[in-house]
Amino acid sequence: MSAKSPRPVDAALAREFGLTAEEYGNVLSIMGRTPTFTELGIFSVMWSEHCSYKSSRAFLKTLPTTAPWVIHGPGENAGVVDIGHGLAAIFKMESHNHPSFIEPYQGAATGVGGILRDVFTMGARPIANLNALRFGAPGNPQTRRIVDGVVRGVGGYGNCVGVPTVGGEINFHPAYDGNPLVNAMTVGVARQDRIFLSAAAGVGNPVIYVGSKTGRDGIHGATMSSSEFDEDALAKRPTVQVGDPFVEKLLIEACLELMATDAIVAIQDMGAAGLTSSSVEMAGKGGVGIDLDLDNVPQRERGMTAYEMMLSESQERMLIVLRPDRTEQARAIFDKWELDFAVIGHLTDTGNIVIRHKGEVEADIPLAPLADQAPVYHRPTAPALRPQPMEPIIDPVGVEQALIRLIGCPDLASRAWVYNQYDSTVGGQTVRRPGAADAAIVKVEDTEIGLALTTDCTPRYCRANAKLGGAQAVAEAWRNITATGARPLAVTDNLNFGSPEKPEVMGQFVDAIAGMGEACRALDFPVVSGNVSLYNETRAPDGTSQSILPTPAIGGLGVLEDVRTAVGLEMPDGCDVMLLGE
Amino acid sequence: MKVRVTVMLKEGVLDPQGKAVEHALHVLDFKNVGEVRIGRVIELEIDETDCERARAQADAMARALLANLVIEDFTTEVVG
Amino acid sequence: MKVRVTVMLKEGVLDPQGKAVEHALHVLDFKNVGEVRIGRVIELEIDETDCERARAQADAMARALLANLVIEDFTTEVVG
Amino acid sequence: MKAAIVVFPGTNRERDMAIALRGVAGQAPTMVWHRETALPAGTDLVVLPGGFSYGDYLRCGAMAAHAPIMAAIREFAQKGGHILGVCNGFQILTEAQLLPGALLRNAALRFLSQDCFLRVERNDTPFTRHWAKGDVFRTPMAHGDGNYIASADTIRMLEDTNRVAFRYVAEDGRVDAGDPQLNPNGSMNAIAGVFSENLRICGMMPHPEDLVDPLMGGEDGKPLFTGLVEALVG
Ligand SMILES: Nc1ncnc2c1ncn2[C@@H]1O[C@H](COP(=O)(O)OP(=O)(O)O)[C@@H](O)[C@H]1O
Repeated sequence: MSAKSPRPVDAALAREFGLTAEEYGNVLSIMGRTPTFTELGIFSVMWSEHCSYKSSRAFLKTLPTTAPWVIHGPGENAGVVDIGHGLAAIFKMESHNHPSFIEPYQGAATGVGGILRDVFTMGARPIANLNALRFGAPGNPQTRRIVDGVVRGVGGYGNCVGVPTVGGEINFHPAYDGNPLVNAMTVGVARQDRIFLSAAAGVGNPVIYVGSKTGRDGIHGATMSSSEFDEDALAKRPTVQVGDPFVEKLLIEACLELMATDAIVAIQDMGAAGLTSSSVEMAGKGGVGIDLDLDNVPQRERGMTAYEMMLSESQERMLIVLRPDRTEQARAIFDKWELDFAVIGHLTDTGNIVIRHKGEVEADIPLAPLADQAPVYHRPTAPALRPQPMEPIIDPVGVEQALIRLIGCPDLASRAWVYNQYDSTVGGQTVRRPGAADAAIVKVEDTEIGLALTTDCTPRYCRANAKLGGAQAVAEAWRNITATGARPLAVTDNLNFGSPEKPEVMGQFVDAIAGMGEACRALDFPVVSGNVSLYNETRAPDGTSQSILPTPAIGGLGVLEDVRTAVGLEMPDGCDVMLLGE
Repeated sequence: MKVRVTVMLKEGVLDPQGKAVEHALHVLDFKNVGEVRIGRVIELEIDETDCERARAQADAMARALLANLVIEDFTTEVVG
Repeated sequence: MKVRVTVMLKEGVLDPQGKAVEHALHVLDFKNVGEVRIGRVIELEIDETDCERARAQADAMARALLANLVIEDFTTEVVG
Repeated sequence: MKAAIVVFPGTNRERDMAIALRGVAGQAPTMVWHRETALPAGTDLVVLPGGFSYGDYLRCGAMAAHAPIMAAIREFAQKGGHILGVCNGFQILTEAQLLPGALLRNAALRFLSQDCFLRVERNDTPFTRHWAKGDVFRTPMAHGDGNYIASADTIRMLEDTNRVAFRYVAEDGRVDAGDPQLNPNGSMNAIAGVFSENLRICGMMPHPEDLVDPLMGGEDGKPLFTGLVEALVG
């Protein structure tokens, strides 16, 4: 076993890596020895909040996830629903909040890149992007810089890969001053008989690395996004990842080309914690072992260690398990698209992940306990402090003036300045662009099917009452979809909250999920994918930390059998106006 | 007095532009080109007669606006 | 051998990016900044030991690809 | 009409273009990969579609202009072949010097994705024959670098020889190059598209191919394609 650890592995180092004393104890008992530096790194990222969902997992399980039209619910890279004619919609939403505060352009751009990969890794051609954004107070000078960078980043990446950005939402509130939210959603379409999953199978099958080379980008990004922001965040700056949408575009085309053959056994993108989480999850889900030789990993920088390669978050990379004898066929496709391609390992029957580098074994971890013994916390909850009920409102300015103020206020003003920077028409299938309907409508090429897409959440409602707020977000998504004439099918969510170690935040989280679950059940609108982002906090100069407003963003998807029946906001002449509801 | 601020990506930060240009130069048969890095130059006309002061000001401008210190480094030089 | 190619918009071609930066610098209270022009630098690692030959090659690359001579001028210099 | 759509790494509007062409020609165009060295036999029309070839790194269209297929396209042009370049395709044609001028960053320095109005400057070309001179049509635009620029001499030559294909205008046809509402990217003389000297190469920034179906909001872009098919058939 390699012992070239830059530092002795002990409880103190484990703590620096974000593992609690108890978690480190479990590592020791699983390994039966002191782990190597690389092994400790693997445990720390796999058991981070970001990868393990340790604070949220128990509660997420209470959400309804099934319906006759759900093909794959949570647990895969994205949710999959039946949209008829043998086709499936594949979609998910994911946050890139912390990176977007540090470097708004690249943070937002790589957020879009990451969610695109989650969707095309399952075999879908991405056909639409949405983005749900929350920023600090409009008057805060930082807000302008962050808004500008985030909007450019979302557009810069999405426009270049050629996926239309068709919707989203934006709110402003001082609670997001030091912690904006960037939640990106991608929707793709695949044939139901060509959906690709991540569970590896077939001892001896080759493990392939494709895409960009590995650099020292974002090492420990997964643990960073699980810890509060403070001064240290500044010191971590150079670990920001830079996205390359051009390579992503090539990767989409190359993967879809390979997916049209029967060469692939399993495939997964390298997201947070890169090579570690993709290899561990693929082998773990398949119940097999995996042997990787890092000497074969395409590297952008010299002298990278095993630890660095395993934890790098370089973008635009995928891990694929191929059928035997298909390596050359696959290589030809990636050569055509001028992407890196390397055989970096194979599947084994050991049930362990074994990492070799320069002839040494740098890690050898049993996969079953790494997954099964991942921590799960039922953290204490407390009722959230709710704002006082509002005083009766006395009309100070008159209805007309009030209306003018409302139209001009940051949360209601026109969003055209944002969505006009996003290419909403590329693909030629956008039936209702941003601003034209309550949900965006995108046609599925070569069919009559339309998809209705929306993102919704009103954080101030959630702060007033997290349960009702959670239910309201689901209901609003459902209404926006029905208003276009579409049949709501399912949702993806992005649960953005403060520190789960604060009982009142944990209380908001639990309540919001309860409300969402209730609404989803009542509306037959199951949750098929999602993402949790905790520790969205800003530390004030006085040492206290302020949580964001509870923000369970909901991404809804509905289907129109005949997209020509879609209804928008435009009111034809000579119509009667009717008010429905109470 | 003219000061030139040159802004380059930090060592180790992915440079997608440089990579693409490197590839294109190889396709164009410029075989002995190795790494290519792409950056920005900003030429500032500064109303100042002292070189040191002009550079110090350019420095401050680079820090405040011209470079993104999260991913970029910069250098300043007086060019005229 | 490292050669730096600096590409600037031709004199007389409007540089909206430069104008925007100029404006932003004024807003930031850098009052004595006059004209701002923005260009691109391309740093090329060239496998060559002779300075003149390295520059000549960089020159050829600039003409072929790195600059658009309809709107841009370029200079080359050996930097290391 | 046999159309060939050239696909570079990073091209992303090739399918939009194929749908528009197939819709009017009844025949699917052939996709031609940038590494090919010849066009399909009997090609009547070469289309360079929109996107971000090579990421639009360095300069939009600069690297694509040197792709292997470009030699065949030059030859096709020399023999009087018809070429349409839209958005990135227009940028590539200028970088390849098959069309004059260059496209700079939009004046407002932002990507612009919105509808604009174009005025047809002459209708005696295969690209514009299904419009009348002076017709105004709506079309989406989606680009960051569409600010057309050329030397004063070139602009004068283009105007004198009537080689401006389309101009950005108000809905009523009014031109005001200084008004960012009407000339959104700041192009000189509000030029949105130009012709080659023989009128057989046309480059334009906006996307008529994305407005050929009432379902997507209209058919304003369709005359370009019906005109081409009619001119180039047989
Ligand atoms: N970040 C964004 N990206 C793309 N489109 C957006 C974004 N924010 C808002 N939009 C679009 O702008 C329009 C108006 O937004 P909003 O006021 O939130 O609408 P609504 O209240 O009808 O949900 C919608 O079509 C929405 O999709």
